[in-house]
Amino acid sequence: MNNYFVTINDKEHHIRYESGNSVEINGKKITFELADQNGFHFSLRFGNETYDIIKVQESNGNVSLLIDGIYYEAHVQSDLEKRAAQLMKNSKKQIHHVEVRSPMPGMVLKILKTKGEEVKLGESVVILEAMKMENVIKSSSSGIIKEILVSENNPVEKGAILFKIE
Amino acid sequence: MNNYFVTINDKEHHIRYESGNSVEINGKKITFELADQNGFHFSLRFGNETYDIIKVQESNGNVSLLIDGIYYEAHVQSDLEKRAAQLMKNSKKQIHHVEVRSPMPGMVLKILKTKGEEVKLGESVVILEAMKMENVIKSSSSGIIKEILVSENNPVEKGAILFKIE
Amino acid sequence: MFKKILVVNRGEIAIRLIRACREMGIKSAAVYSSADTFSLHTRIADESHFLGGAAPSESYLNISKIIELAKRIEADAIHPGYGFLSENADFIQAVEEAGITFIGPSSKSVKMMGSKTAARELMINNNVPIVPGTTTPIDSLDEAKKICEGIGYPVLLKASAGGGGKGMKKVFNSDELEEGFLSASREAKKAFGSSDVYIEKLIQNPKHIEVQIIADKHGNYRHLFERECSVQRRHQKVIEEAPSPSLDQETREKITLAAINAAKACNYHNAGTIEFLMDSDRKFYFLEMNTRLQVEHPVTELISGIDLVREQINIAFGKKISFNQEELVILGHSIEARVYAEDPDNNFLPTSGKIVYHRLPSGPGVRVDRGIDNGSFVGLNYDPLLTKLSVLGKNREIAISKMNIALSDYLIAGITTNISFLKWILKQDKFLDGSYSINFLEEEFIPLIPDKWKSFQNLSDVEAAALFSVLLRNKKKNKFDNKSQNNYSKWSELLNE
Amino acid sequence: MFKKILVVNRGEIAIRLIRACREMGIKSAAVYSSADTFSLHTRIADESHFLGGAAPSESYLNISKIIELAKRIEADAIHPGYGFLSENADFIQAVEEAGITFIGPSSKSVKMMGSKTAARELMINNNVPIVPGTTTPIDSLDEAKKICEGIGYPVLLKASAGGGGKGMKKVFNSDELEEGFLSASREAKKAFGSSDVYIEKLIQNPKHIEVQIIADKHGNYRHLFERECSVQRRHQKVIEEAPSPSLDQETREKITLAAINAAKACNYHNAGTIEFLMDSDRKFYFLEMNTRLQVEHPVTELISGIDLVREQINIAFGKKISFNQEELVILGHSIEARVYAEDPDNNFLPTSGKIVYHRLPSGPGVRVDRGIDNGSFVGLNYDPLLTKLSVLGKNREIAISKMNIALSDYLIAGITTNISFLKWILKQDKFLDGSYSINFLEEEFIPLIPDKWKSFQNLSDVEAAALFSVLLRNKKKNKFDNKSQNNYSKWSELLNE
Repeated sequence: MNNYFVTINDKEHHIRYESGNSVEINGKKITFELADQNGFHFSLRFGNETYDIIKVQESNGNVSLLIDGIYYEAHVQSDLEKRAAQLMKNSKKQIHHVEVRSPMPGMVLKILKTKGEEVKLGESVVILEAMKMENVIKSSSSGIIKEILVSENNPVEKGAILFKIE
Repeated sequence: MNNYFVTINDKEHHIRYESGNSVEINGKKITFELADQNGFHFSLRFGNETYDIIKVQESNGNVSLLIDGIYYEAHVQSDLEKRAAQLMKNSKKQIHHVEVRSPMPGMVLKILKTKGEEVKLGESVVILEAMKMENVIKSSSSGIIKEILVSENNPVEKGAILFKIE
Repeated sequence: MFKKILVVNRGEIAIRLIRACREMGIKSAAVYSSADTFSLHTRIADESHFLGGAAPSESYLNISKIIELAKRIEADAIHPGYGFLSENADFIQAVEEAGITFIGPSSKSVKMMGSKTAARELMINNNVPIVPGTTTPIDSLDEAKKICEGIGYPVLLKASAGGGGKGMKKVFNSDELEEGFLSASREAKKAFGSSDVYIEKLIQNPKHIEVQIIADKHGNYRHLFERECSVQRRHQKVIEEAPSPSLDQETREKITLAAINAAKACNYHNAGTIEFLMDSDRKFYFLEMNTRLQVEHPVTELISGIDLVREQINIAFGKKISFNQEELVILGHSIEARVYAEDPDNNFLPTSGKIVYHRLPSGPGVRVDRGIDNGSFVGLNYDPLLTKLSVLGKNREIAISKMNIALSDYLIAGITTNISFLKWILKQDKFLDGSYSINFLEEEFIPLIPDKWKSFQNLSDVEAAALFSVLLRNKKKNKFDNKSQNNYSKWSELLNE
Repeated sequence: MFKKILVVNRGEIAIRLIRACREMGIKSAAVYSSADTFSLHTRIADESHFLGGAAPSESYLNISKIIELAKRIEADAIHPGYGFLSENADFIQAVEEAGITFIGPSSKSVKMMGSKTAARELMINNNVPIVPGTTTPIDSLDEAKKICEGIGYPVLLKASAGGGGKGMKKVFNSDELEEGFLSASREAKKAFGSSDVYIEKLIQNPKHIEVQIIADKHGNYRHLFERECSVQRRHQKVIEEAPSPSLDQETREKITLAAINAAKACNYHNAGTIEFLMDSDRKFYFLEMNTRLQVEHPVTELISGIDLVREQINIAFGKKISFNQEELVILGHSIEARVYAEDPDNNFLPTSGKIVYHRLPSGPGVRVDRGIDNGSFVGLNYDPLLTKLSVLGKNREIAISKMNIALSDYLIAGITTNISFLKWILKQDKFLDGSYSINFLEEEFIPLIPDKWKSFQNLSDVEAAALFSVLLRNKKKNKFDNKSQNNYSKWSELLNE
């Protein structure tokens, strides 16, 4: 498959791979030079501009890069995946679920919200004790708390789901 | 095979590999901790001393290391190889041959010695033009010039034998 | 001079201290826990010694093991660095009793300054201005309520034995008092073993100004000007500079004099820092004294040309300070940025991983103090500080410019760091004009979640998409070596279709 | 100020210049040959442009391509760095004629100083002392013989258009003259296109002292003290320091005055260096003027606190020098060591390879100027200078100590460098007491071949053997990744038995 969709800052761009050192983006062909410095660090040139790129993370099609030290993230899908995702979305009647996860292992000290309560983006939801500090975990989305999966004074693993927000 | 001989500064040391983090050197057992930082750079601890070691080169059993930035070289042989070398040496009646090689590609500008002439350690033997400079190649040994393998105004490759000294 | 100094610390500060020993021809001995077997500080020291498990109590905080080790290896002096045991009066006393020189103040001076409330009383008696509040620990919520009504809201609750922001809470009205008081006590208890809390009037939007002083055992006191450390997140300093962009010469003279008075009050010797809060009228109030070398000492070294660690060692040995006050001039403007293993996108929680690629910045006016190397593993056991970048420029504008370049040049792969966050700070108007207060980060940065980086990106979306797609293209052609990193499953899936 | 500066160079100096542009908010444009496609300087510049093939004549020396490029990308200034076209009067004239500002002196000044013989005449007329010898090129061997008899042996034969030791020969008596004359002419012809050679009296065991000057277009001249660069191998500087350990204040005043007179004599503007030989009586003689930024400029920047590149750019734009002579004080002692890709065990011949591991030194007082990075390929096309390490200490002893530590911390794998050699130099008595002359390396180092390193090793043979054997042991257990290096056949054989 040579067709991909790269979504950056909520805008989707259509990529088609060409042969050799070129790709087509939104119908426009561009050529490049690329050097793989060591598997994580790439140097890339478009025209007269040269970029140092460090790969930060990638999982589930979400890719983040430091481009000349500045943070970018994108969602990458093949056209097959895109169609699949579209179908999933339709079948789930477009309800948007967000899971708030524990960013590190620790002890749940206090839960500040209850099931069914409304929560705003950036609002505090859990106080987690870790590293001898009380860390406030904030909601990464606005919505209604659908489920609480932890309880006070119990330990949590890194990555464990704390809340589900709908 | 678990027996090796490491020759450093003309002194030979007998190494026997033990299991785990220990080796026996000249009959004395030592334990160590080792970290392979990235395949070329090692950290090694004996007792309270920790060394940063960079592998510089190895060929034909000659190994050179930078140990805390200081240059060391050693010759390493298994006991099998040692016995083979001994046999070779005896069969050749202990004549010691040295080859003076070109350290880089260039043009032979001048040959300063003739066949059969005596040459001393460090004496100039060839003037090689490379990098727009005249580079004096010095003899790495004392002896009699047995053979000259290059001629003036002809190019040489890196590593090509210039002279043989007996 | 000392024959051998035992450096009881890890990370960048241990390396800073070991280098100073090497420079002075003194043998250096490092210590390490099981989490630091081959950390950089163990490799550059002349010798290194195992202390115990990764938990600080088993290693870097284990007084009896450290004293035993110092005796066994015949160290004649101990340098504690910062953090860990550096301000622990019991430790210092144990060192003194073992007949070993402590490179730092006497245990007596540390005790005088160790309790925030005792220190406040001492300052009152020595005419150093302090923030209105209590000088003794608060026993109960009722007592706290009465005091707060007396000095008026907003107030700040602080752990008596505290530091580093632990056990510190702001309370803006009586409704918030109970939760704040309980939370501060809990944190204080956990972090310092004592739940004692005291109360101070909260100075709104203050600047954190601190003065570096140094004193020898012959009664000589010097100051090395001020530092401004108002760029703080949860009371942890992030970016520091010297001199402060907000001080005039008159205030500088007053505040450095107050700092020297504070040091004299506790009969101090060693390098030390007097921290002040300064309000918008340039009125300043004593906050606390740090009786040790400070994380941010490089900015002072850069603008003064003085090597503080060398002075510390010489002073501990009994020598006099090597310079007079009049000799010191401010050589330029210096900024330090702390590169932490933490994720600005994830509540700044600590990150861990193996550093698979490490490109240090370099060039004129750039100083790097680092505790990591290619191949280093960064765990969650200790402070997440990886590297301090410091720059010296002729003026503040040049220094900021140099720091921007240094941060762009610094590339780390294998672990998430706060470098982007540091670069974001350096672009903010309040930072650029020097008007920022200690509330700057909370007010400016936190509300940006989760879109905080977008304003900072200088590529158009199409350009960025093109870069992403070329990397994808490359990956398609040349399979990655996935050994050293994880989470590549999806990426691989994409490409294997 | 300029909008865009085209940096016509590569390696560490291109990076130094690009950083200066970034600091000053000026756009920087880099150039590259096919051997430098992704070299570090192309990555940190705002834009980078391909010039041509690896041969300098096709790229970094190709005047017409460079002028065409500068016009096309609308660069309003060109910085040449050192080497390549930096002292090429034809190039400077072409830049001037294209209406672009050359960041350097006028082509007229360069012409006046470009011919060594013409420069000597100019100095005679301006009361700057010169070494006895000819001021015009020698036509024939016969003429050379006559002149040598006149001034007396030993003499030095030098290429008129030369530099960097090329075309330079010492002749100690009349028997050696013919071979020396022919060799010098040959080298001069090859390196500079002209076989012109002149003759000078050879000052025995002299010191190389040079003075950094700077001049603007408004007739202001300043000196930034001297540098001593006597640690030379085949007339290539290896280690430089500032100030010179051998100068007294009286000589410093005389030699800096002579330097300023030399600069005035050619109506100079820009940074420049006047090189002198100094004999054991501290009598000094003009050697030549370098009408460009010098490789070793960092030591002067460190002891003076002045940014020479910033001054160059400002001066080229028409600004005045930013400081007065009286403001300058010597802030400490600085040393620079040049890390070359060359093999001290193999006649110092250039080495090449891919840098698979690169650990830079860091810490207080350490400045790094480098052209390489992890993953860089170092070829044989250009100057083998990889990195300049510079240190600043309060005094010379501290500076030497800092340099020793920096050299120990600097680890490079994948290419042979001269780091061990630099460390060897720093341990020699003649270096430590500052008495070394320009013959130091030839007299002290060369006779040590091939056992020169042994005296320098600080492990016993048994300890070293133990280290080698542990690494062997490790290898036996875990197969190496041999992809990035070669020559492992024998090692593998050993282990596969």
